[in-house]
Amino acid sequence: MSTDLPPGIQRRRFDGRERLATRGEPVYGEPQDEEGWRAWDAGRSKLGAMLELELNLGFAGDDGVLYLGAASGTTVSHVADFAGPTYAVEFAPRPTRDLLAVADARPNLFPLLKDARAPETYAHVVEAGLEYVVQDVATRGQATVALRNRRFLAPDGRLVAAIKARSEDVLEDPDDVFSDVLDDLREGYAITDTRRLDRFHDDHLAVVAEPRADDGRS
Amino acid sequence: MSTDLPPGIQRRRFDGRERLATRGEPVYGEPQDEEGWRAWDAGRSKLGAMLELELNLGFAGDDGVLYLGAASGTTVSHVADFAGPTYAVEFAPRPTRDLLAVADARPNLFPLLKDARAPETYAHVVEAGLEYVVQDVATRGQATVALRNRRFLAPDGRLVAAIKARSEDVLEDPDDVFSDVLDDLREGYAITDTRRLDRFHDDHLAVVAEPRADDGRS
Amino acid sequence: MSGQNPGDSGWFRYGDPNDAESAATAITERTAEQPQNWPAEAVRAGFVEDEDEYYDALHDATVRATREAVQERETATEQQLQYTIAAMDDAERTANEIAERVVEWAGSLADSRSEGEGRAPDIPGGVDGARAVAAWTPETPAEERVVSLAERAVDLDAERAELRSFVESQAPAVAPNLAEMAGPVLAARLLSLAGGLESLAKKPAGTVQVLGAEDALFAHLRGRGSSPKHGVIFTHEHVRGTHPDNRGSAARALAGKLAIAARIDHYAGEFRQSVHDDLADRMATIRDREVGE
Amino acid sequence: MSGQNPGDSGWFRYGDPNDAESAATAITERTAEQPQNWPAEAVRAGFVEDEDEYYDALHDATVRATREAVQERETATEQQLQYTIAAMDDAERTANEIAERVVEWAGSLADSRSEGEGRAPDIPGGVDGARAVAAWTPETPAEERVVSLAERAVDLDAERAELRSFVESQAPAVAPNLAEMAGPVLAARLLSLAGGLESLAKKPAGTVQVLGAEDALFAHLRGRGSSPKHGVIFTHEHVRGTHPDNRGSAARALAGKLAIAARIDHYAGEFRQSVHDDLADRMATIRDREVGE
Repeated sequence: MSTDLPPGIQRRRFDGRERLATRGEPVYGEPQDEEGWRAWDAGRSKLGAMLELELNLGFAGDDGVLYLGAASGTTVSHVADFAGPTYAVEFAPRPTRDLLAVADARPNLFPLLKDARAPETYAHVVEAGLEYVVQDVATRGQATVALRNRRFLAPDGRLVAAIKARSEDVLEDPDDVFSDVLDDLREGYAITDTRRLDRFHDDHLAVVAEPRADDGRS
Repeated sequence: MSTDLPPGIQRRRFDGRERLATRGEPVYGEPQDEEGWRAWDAGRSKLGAMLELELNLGFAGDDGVLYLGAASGTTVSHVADFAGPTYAVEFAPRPTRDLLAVADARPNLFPLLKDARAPETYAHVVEAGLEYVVQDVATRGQATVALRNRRFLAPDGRLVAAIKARSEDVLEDPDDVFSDVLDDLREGYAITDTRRLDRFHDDHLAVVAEPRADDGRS
Repeated sequence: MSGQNPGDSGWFRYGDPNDAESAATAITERTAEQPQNWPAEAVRAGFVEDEDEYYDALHDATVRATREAVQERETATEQQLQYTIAAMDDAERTANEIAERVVEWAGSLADSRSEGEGRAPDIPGGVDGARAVAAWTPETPAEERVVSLAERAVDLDAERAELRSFVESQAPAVAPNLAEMAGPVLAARLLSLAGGLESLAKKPAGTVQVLGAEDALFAHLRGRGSSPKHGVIFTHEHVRGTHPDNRGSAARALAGKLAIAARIDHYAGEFRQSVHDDLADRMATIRDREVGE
Repeated sequence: MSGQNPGDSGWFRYGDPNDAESAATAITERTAEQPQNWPAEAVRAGFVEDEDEYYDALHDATVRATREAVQERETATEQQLQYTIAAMDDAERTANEIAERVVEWAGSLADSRSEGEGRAPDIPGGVDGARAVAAWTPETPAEERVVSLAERAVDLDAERAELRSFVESQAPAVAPNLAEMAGPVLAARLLSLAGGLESLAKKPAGTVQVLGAEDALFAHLRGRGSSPKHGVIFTHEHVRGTHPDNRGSAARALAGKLAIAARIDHYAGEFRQSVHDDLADRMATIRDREVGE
């Protein structure tokens, strides 16, 4: 049998295949069974891939989550299904239109058209002491984004980040890029786990980290 | 009594005053006596001033003359009155219009709208072996003009130049300017006489010179 | 770790959580350095009765604020595209006007220039002529002025090129399908002529076909551009590159798909390969007619 | 010392001394490094019978050549003045057009700029506005483009100023009395409108008074410049600075003296203080009327 999945996430059968699933309004035409569970496509979702690869993320079921890089809301729709208050930050207006449709049907999903590199533009909205910062931003300076958003995490909270090598540097070897990013992250985080997601997403690295206790400011 | 004047130039009385005069068509409203002698105004003419100051210029009466800087033809009209073939070079079109009127009535006066710094533009017109080059050009590089036009002089010909200090350098002391010009002239000329014309023309120096025998080319 | 920053206030302190408009404004415009336990504080300060009410208010406020912010960003981006293409046209027009004056003036000076042994070559027209004149080493004060003026024309043309690149980079963000189908510059022109993406999306294909017909008419009369019957879309390769007998059909087909592309861009905002494939099929049909004829 | 230069030929070898036109052309266009005893050579080579005949032919040829050269130089100088003022107007017009676009575009970007503690000040209109925008440090790609465009407007305005200086330096050489009386720029405009100094000198004062009335009319309709009844001379201080009741008299007086000034310039080509004193007397008389009223 597989590792225990967090509350709110199950393996269900869709068209003869067993897939991750959460329960909530369908968003992107994904299959949904009679009990309202909708398939979570690990090929479209970094977080879904992490769960398929059995990373131990520790979701409890009513966690407060800050999701950076929400895009059209594909992944964050599943997060809102199983988590507690979910703050979704996206920079580009076009995908945010879709994110708004996702948020309409989810009272615990709070969409924000903001720049994840400038947390002061939403620290008056997003509450402190969150259990998770989930990050999937295809921009340069992914470590900087994570460090600047550390301020929202509870001391025992976690960073769950999907790092994209090509966003940092299109030409460098991904291993070198990941190594640099991890070094930068260590300025404010203690890395607890890393895993290549290449089975689902080329040149991506999943990183799980905890905020460092020293120097409370991010 | 005064020094003997060259043939064709006399002192005559006009309105009770004795003045230099030549015989020919009036040009600029100058007084003319019954015998056709017209007053030569030394206040308007550098060459007239030289003659008033009794510079010994040596005109013989049928000399060939190249006159550089003929302007409206005031002075060159008198030269054509007493000399032989007189070539008049002027750069600016406006005064040359007046020079043409002067030349209309003087068959020995040949007007040319040319640049005295570029004698190659008229060496196909102006004959060689002239007795005089008379120069009154208010431009920078007056020595250069004289040197470049040496080619028209007979070996025993003469340069008669009125050097204007302010055309060379508006700020320098005129004596320094004249000194520099004379030094430059000595490249191709032997200076035989100089005289300040300040009684009639501020900061002007008359220079009489002979072409140097060495290095026939100018 | 959330530090204490006495200056930081939660969004609800700036806007009444029950007044949707001021709440949305507070979300959009305010800032804070450090987050706090906003739900607890909002209850404690009496803005809401309990945390459930807080989250309801937060949901309403963030959805509204984000919806307005999306519209404003998209309008601003569209508006920027219109400014850019208008500036590009200004730069092109002024570059040509100045170049025309330069070529005429320089022509009057060219004969007097010392060009070494040979005669000065003729100066080409337009900006190319200005480029040639700008390379002169001026020998007189008049030449200094005409060379300087020529440099102004060359600079304006360079600006035109930069602005064109900027249009090419911006148009897909505003209207991805339209930009792909018409090309970014023609897409930006259609948007300008229609007065925006929403307005363009609401126009029937027949109107899209003749958008810019007056401009095209004037350009045609000035000797640039083709017959004005079909508006600016006539400059598209699908029309220009079609046999004159079939240009009407090609223009109608293109206008029809452009209208659909604009609607997809306005209502869905995403790239859809299908409409481009459809257009390719239609054009292929029209082209086949030419081969058979 | 005249050296022997086998390549040099006298003027008479290029043109028939008896053909006035070809003789004049030889005088004007040919060259030689070293002079020779041209009179003797012309006789020896059989172009003339004796030196008297030579000098007669030389006189005819040089007078004709120089007369034609003077006309050509004066025409060329006049033509250069017309090019210069046309270029000045082009530079002014395009500077304003580009600046207008800059101010409008930059206005849409100004609000988003980080201006420190205070609100961004309003951008003035016209070239001053472009100057302000050109001083921005761009923070986005759109700002880079608008700042660059602003620099183009500023450069065009600088060109306008340089061209104006050039007109001011050239006009007195072309028409000294007209330039003194009308100012160099207005003088150049009158010459352009009339099609040259000869043409202007032949116009009656009444025509001079309304030269440029159509241009002035259009400028007036666009909000720049005064009533078009009096042509471009209306911009002259003598008219503009006179009480409206007396502007008609002032314009007639000015036009009359300008016409005379043009004639002096064309026929005599010299500065004559008298016509300027006359104008001053007429203007004083007209001004005295105002004081008495």
